[in-house]
Amino acid sequence: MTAAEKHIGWSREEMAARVAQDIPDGSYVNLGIGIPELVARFVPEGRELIYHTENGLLNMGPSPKPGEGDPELINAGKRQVTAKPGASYFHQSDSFAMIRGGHLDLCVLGALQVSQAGDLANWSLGGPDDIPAVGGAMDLVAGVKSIFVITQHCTKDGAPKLVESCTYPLTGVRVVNRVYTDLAVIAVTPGGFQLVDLAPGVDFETVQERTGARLLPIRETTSNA
Amino acid sequence: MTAAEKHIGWSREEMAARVAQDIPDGSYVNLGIGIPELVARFVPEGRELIYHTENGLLNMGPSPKPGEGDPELINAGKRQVTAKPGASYFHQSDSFAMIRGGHLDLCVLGALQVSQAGDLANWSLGGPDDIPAVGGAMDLVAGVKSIFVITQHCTKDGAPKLVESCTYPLTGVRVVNRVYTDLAVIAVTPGGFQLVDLAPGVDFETVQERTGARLLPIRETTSNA
Amino acid sequence: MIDKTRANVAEAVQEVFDGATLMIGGFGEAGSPIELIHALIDHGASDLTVISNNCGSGEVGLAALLKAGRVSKMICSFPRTANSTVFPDLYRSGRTTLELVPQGTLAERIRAGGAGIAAFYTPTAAGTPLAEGKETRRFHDREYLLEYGLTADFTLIKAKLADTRGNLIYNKTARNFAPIMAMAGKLTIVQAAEIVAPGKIDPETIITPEIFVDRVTHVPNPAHESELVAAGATYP
Amino acid sequence: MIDKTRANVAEAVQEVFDGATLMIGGFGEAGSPIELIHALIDHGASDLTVISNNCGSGEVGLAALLKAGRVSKMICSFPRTANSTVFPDLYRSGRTTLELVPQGTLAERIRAGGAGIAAFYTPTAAGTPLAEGKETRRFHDREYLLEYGLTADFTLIKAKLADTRGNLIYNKTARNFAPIMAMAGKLTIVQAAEIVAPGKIDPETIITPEIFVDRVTHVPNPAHESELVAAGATYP
Repeated sequence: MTAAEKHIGWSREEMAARVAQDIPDGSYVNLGIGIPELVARFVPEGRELIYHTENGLLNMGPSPKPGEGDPELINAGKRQVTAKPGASYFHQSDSFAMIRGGHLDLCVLGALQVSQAGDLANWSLGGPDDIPAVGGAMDLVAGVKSIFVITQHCTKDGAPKLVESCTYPLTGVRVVNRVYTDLAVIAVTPGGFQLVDLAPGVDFETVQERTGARLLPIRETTSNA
Repeated sequence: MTAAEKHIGWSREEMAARVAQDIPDGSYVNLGIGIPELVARFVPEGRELIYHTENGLLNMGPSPKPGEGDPELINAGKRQVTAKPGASYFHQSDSFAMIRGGHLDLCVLGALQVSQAGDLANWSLGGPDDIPAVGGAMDLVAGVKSIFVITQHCTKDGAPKLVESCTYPLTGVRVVNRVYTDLAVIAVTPGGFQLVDLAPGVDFETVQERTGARLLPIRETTSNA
Repeated sequence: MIDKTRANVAEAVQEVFDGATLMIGGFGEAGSPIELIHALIDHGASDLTVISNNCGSGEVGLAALLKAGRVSKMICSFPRTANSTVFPDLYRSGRTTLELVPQGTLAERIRAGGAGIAAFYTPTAAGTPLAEGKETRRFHDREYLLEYGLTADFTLIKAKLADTRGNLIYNKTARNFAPIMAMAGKLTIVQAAEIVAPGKIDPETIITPEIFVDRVTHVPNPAHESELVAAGATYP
Repeated sequence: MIDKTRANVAEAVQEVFDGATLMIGGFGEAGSPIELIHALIDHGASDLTVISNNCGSGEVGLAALLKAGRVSKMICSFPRTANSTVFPDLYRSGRTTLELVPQGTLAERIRAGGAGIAAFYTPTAAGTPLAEGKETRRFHDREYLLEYGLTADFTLIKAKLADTRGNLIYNKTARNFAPIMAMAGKLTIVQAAEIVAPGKIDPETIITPEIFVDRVTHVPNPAHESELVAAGATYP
């Protein structure tokens, strides 16, 4: 990619804001570590999301003010957070009962690859010398009702992350509902990747070009959110 | 049985006291409804038993004083009880995790029949018009480390309750460790029923006569408590 | 702000439909949501499958729902009680069927349903008549039964204290099945003796987190089943 | 009177034997029983299998136990951390083996072990590399994996408050694995920041009932792993 190309599409913050737009009021949400966490900053006025962190807190609030944190009040990324009014603490088995039992409405996660069938790879590069680490990712994709992925459309090397089938080790099979990238919003449908929205200045052909599988054009009404 | 015969052996209270003698200090205990509940009254001085009731209370205390009860503080027999210092409340899944997970040391239950292999029948007469009801009995015998049965040696009609094999529907297979009757204390061993202790004035022959399976005589040391 | 409160018990149960499966909390009278059950009788839903540890006593609460002919199937561990003739009559006449489940297996099946566990292996009831027709498997030289998770369309439970978002605390042994039934019900309906604003309950002490609760209604002085039965009360 | 207190962390861990399986609480530093782990290092037990969500950071606590060469196998969900090179080195050199388990499956396996459930079917990890070699089965048109209960010879956890009988309360998200590990450990050892007489804790608020606890020792000001790591501390 040239320097000019880098400027097309949404910034990380804009991607997060675009995700936030699509989350209904009152949803119980788990935000993955990294870019997904940004989503909380862009929830539209008048809408309330309830944040779950799988290490055992519902109604998680933002980071504490300096000096006011507790090293034992942390999120799944092991960073200090706060508890909002109405918060509750629970142990791991109850926390993953919430996840696995389908009680969470939505999870936003990062990705290495997403296949056109909705398979997700986001936990391992599969290298022989890598230390494998999975945490709660496989539980989240298996249990949460809707899985949104937020990711750059391509890798730093320009390789597509939306592919016909994943080459990295899978996190889950047929689990992703939507992908939010710097270029577009794409739904995973029975027919494959379906364009839902384009970043300003980006056209269908540009997105198709950078996508490793066939892309269906925007439909008047999409119902796969 | 004649009226005279009824006077041989232990009373219900003496049976309960005999059971209480055999329960080590600090045991976590579940006492079944009825005669087993009497055991709590006869715990020897200086010994502390911790009572679990499967509807969700540990460190259960005796019945409340009149007017001091709470209809929502009850035992498995649905009678009002109290909570001792150190008590805790928990839900049914946690309560039966205690039971099934082997965390209780001992359970004392009544019986319709006990077989020489330790099978217990105590939940149903198996009549076609009976309303079947099992409660927690099958969980208790499956999960608690030691199962003591307290029962009259024979039915009201004089039929033995200790038998070669049970004819009533089973509560559990090979679960009973000891049987405390009005006549004797009997261990269930790999060799069958083994006499451990006799009520005053009762001899081996009397017990054997009223037992529906072969009875092994008292050994110097029995290790099947 | 999330607010799950409903004006009264009638509104709280209005979504229950004919043919629904319901979990109803309580072990005997402790935890039985009598006012919600009575509202359900008024509501009129029928052909219900009810999952509850017992079958009620006298002719109030769960026994009244049975007596009203609304329950086609009971799933429970102990349908007999000292003061009830309602269920025995229905059972013997074949108007209500019974699936008898050991209490711990019932609890575990409900928890599994709420926790996304399809099935599990338990030693309880192996070798007994309640194992008939069930799949068995040996682990470590012991026989276990395969038991399946249970879920319900609706759960009706009673709490001591709720906040408006549905965080719950119970009273003593009234807790019994409520926390796991709240997990396993698609729509969980709560009657609470007291309702407070979010943040008023210490987050360390909440037994049922709000995520498992959908409707909360205020029943400030819930009736005690034993007192109603002793007074010879009937419903409606 | 039941009294499970021990004079110090050394006495609390003295029964741990070579070759034992240990569950150790904590998610990152929250809930990590650092003082008990350090006592275990002093105690000298080796060839341990450790079940814990992570592998510690820096060279204190769990990372120090690993660094001391005492752990032959780790069962965990997330062995990588920002500040740890200890586990990666051991893993790459083959001195410590790893069984990687998804976090929710790890929690459920521990709970199952403590609850007498031999095995269960979970949808987590179906179709992924972590399903390799596992039995699968379809329920309602979805694939599930058979996973087995986990127990341990010893469990080491940290509580905020205990009574002398072993009833426990935790601090915020430090609760994480402790309640279920307490259930699954044959001998559960607790370090508590405060110890009170029985009856001083409201029975409605107790998270771990005494039946799951065997030893309690007082560690009034437990260290925070992140502060130790930031200060470059090592143990011993």
